[in-house]
Amino acid sequence: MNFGIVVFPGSTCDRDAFHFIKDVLQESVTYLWYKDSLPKEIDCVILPGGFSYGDYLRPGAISAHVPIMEDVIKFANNGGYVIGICNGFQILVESGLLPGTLIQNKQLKFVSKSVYLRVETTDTPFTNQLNKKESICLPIAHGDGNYYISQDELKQLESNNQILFRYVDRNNEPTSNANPNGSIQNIAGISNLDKNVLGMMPHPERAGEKILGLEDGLKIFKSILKHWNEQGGDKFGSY
Amino acid sequence: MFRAQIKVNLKTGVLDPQGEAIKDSLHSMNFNEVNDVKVGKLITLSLEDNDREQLEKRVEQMCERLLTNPVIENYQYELVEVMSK
Amino acid sequence: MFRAQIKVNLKTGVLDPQGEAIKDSLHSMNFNEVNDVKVGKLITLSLEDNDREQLEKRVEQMCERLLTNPVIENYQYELVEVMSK
Amino acid sequence: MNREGINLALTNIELQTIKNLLKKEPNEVERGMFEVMWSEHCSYKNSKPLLKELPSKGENVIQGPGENAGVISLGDGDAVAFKIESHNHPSAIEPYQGASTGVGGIIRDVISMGARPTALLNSLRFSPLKTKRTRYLFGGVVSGIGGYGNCVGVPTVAGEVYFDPSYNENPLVNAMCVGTLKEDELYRGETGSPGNLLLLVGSKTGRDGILGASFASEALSGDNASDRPSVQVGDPFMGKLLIETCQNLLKTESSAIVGLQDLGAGGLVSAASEMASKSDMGVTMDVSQVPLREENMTPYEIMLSESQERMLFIVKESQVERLRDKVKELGLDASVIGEVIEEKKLIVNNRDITVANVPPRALTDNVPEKLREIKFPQYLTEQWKQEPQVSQKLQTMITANNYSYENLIINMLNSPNIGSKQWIYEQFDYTVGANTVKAPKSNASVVRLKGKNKGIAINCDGNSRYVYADPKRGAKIAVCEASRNLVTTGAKPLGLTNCLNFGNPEKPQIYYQLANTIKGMKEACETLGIPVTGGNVSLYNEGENEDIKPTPVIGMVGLVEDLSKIMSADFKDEGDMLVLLGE
Ligand SMILES: Nc1ncnc2c1ncn2[C@@H]1O[C@H](COP(=O)(O)OP(=O)(O)O)[C@@H](O)[C@H]1O
Repeated sequence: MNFGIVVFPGSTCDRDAFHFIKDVLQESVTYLWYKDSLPKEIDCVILPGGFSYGDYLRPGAISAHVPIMEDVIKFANNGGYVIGICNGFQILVESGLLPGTLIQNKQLKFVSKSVYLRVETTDTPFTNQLNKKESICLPIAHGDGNYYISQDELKQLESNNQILFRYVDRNNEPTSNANPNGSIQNIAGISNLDKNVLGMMPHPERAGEKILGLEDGLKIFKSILKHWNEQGGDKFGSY
Repeated sequence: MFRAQIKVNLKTGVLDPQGEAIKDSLHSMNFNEVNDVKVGKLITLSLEDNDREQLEKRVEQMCERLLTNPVIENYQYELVEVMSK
Repeated sequence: MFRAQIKVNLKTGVLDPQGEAIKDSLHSMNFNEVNDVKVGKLITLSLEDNDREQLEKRVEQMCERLLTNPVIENYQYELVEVMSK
Repeated sequence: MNREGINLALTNIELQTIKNLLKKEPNEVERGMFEVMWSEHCSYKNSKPLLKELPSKGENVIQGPGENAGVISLGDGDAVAFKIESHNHPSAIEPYQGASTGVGGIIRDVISMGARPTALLNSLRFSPLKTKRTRYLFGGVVSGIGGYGNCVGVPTVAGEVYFDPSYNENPLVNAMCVGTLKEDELYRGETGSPGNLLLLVGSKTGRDGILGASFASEALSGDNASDRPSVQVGDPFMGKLLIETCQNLLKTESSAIVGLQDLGAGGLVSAASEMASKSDMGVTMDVSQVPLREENMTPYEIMLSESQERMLFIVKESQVERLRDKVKELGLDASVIGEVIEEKKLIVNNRDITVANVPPRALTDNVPEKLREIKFPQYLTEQWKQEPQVSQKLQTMITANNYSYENLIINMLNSPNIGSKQWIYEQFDYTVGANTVKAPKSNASVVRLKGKNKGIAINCDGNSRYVYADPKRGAKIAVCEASRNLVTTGAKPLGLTNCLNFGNPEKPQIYYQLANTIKGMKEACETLGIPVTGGNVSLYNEGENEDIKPTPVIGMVGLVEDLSKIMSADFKDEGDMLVLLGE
């Protein structure tokens, strides 16, 4: 599978994602420069974490308007896989590919730690290798991860099973203590209606190797590989 | 030459943790007359153009496409003519 | 009841990387008439008091002691009387 | 190098020395250049004679003191560059920006060696958090450190903090950066041969820090308002672009790049004169070619500006255009501002008018060094007399308060000096980079080298109460503690950097602390076989009433040869035995 990682000015997790895809997942991967267009052979676009444009104005706002994003939006609307991690999630909501928005953490502070997530939907390209209600552990590191959406849209997210991950405590409950940033209903990751676009604040790409202490991130990417293969692999793609 | 001053505020109902925190701090400093605090943005643009009507449209486009997030923010702006140097 | 609207801006000479980044982005979106962008804060306080003179002093104290960072920011404010609900 | 401890006032002796060196009266620009370069922070005039004593050689040392950062070999062609530096005074004025620019500055020191920054550490000293002011300063510093490090994507993996009333007016903020490189990709601040060009890369130059120079080393006064213009604002976004640009150029254009140097304290003056005198060359510069952020800046201001996020590259003339285009494509300004010349002069022009002309060595090497008067501190005489009674005193205290072991332990854990530091490190992204094997909550942090089974262990330590009680022994304890912390994770200590935070060296008792701390450090390093590859001195940390406790901070780097053999401090299994080793 061909992964493409968009490098925005100020991306910081582009190299982590690259290492993860190439050395851990052992799939093919290329960097995509934000000023260029999206090459045809890419099967999955990753919008990496970081502080693109220094988070100036609003996190993700300026990046949502760079040249490559026009292609990424078309690619997503045609059914291509797009994953936004942390700042990538912020770019996805700013570009309109995902609903809602991400505002400053309720505590007004950057938060960096490992959190537990409950898998809420397994019927997606990103979670099919996980069990429903399974608890996984991933690192977070962000200052603006507080997911906000209007009540009406929240209902739609729920009824369409677009909520993929919630922050939970050790008992697997989405309590307010387990909520690291004030996100509405402890939401940590969502997908679009068609389930081909994923946005999440936690970092699966930092959690794929035993030596780093956490490995659950791998399951998310294995899900994508499985889904892609089931769709016909190489014959799928080419949007 | 014009200057646009754009006031960006959070929509009512949207959580404003910063405003809340500031209110609490002010109370703890005995500024008890403060009932409510809202924190917004003030964006000032210097514009190289002299057609007010045209500029109004442009500033609105800028606000809608980049400068504000319609999910949580609303805005108001003022255009003031200024002397060019 | 009064409302104070406080405009907080960076002092001249203080680096404003945010303004630069927004300007570049507006240019790349073909808003080429934009010469300069400054981003400041807009703080709105609802005040439970009716003595304007007294409030002016209080608002200045709030600005200096908490709301602004006098090292790099300056501020202006307006007090407007509003009907209590 | 960041601005710190600059005392602008040249003494009469220094002025006379300058006249003799120049064989004329210096003009305003030249005088400003000397003021900055001969300040304590740039010249180390108070500490140089003492620092010479520290052991700096060793089989693994690739670069010792004298460059922007020390470099040590990790074997197999891998190397590590590291350095610690203070940003105390700026952080006391504007905590967020002060701390944040401190982090930015130390990162640039490491990238100027050709390394990619891989980890950050910090060492903080504050007054107990009892007043609003201290809490504001502390909170601001912590978020400023995170604000820069998180944004540039370098993990902050470790640090330490102590609270003591002596830091009330002078909190300490030391930042350390560690970077990795290949041994054969090391760069230095060199000019190469005449004809090479000076390419200034990064942010535009503003008036940052110029007027501020004078406050930094004078005792901080209560009225900080007057210090306003001196504050430098960091732009971590630009800092990140600078890291990537440097890495990109050094990896792909190595044949075109001769040397590089970061711009910190002393701005262009410092960068140009240091490169020229190290290489035994001269430099001509034209300030009108420097991209400016503000209007009507004078040559004096341009030369002395301490605007952040700038680097000076020395490049071969034939390739300069390609390099310049590449830098611009990567999102930064780049401008040719001067040329290397044979004649050993630093010539500053403003278009066709020469505004300064001085020998670079005069700026960098000829400052009159000061061996100050040393006096055994009064407080030590008294303290040492009491020493035998200390354990007795403790016992009396325990009995008097009816302390059980349980509440003694709870009391100790309650002390902010011992309690959890979670509030701090949770604001720092310590996992970005996907190399962090151990951090935080460990004796030393470990970051791996990707694709290898080895890693770097790092930490910083320095208990100033011990140093205050006995400067020489206290310094030894600090070195030993740092090395123990490395060893207990399974690493072999390879080298150290240090930051010497002290009070006013003109007071003989403070100079005693400084001199003996260095002696202790020297002895410990020699005994343990750990070389000192660099460091930083911050003096004049005094308030109106008192000097800070003498605070050497040791930053140490070690090699973990086999990552699978790392040790951690947590209990593993029920029934495991506890064994106490040592005295
Ligand atoms: N200022 C700081 N920045 C980052 N990490 C810190 C800081 N202070 C403490 N820590 C981390 O918190 C943990 C506990 O620190 P400390 O209480 O000093 O432990 P110890 O005394 O065991 O070294 C360590 O992992 C340390 O690196």
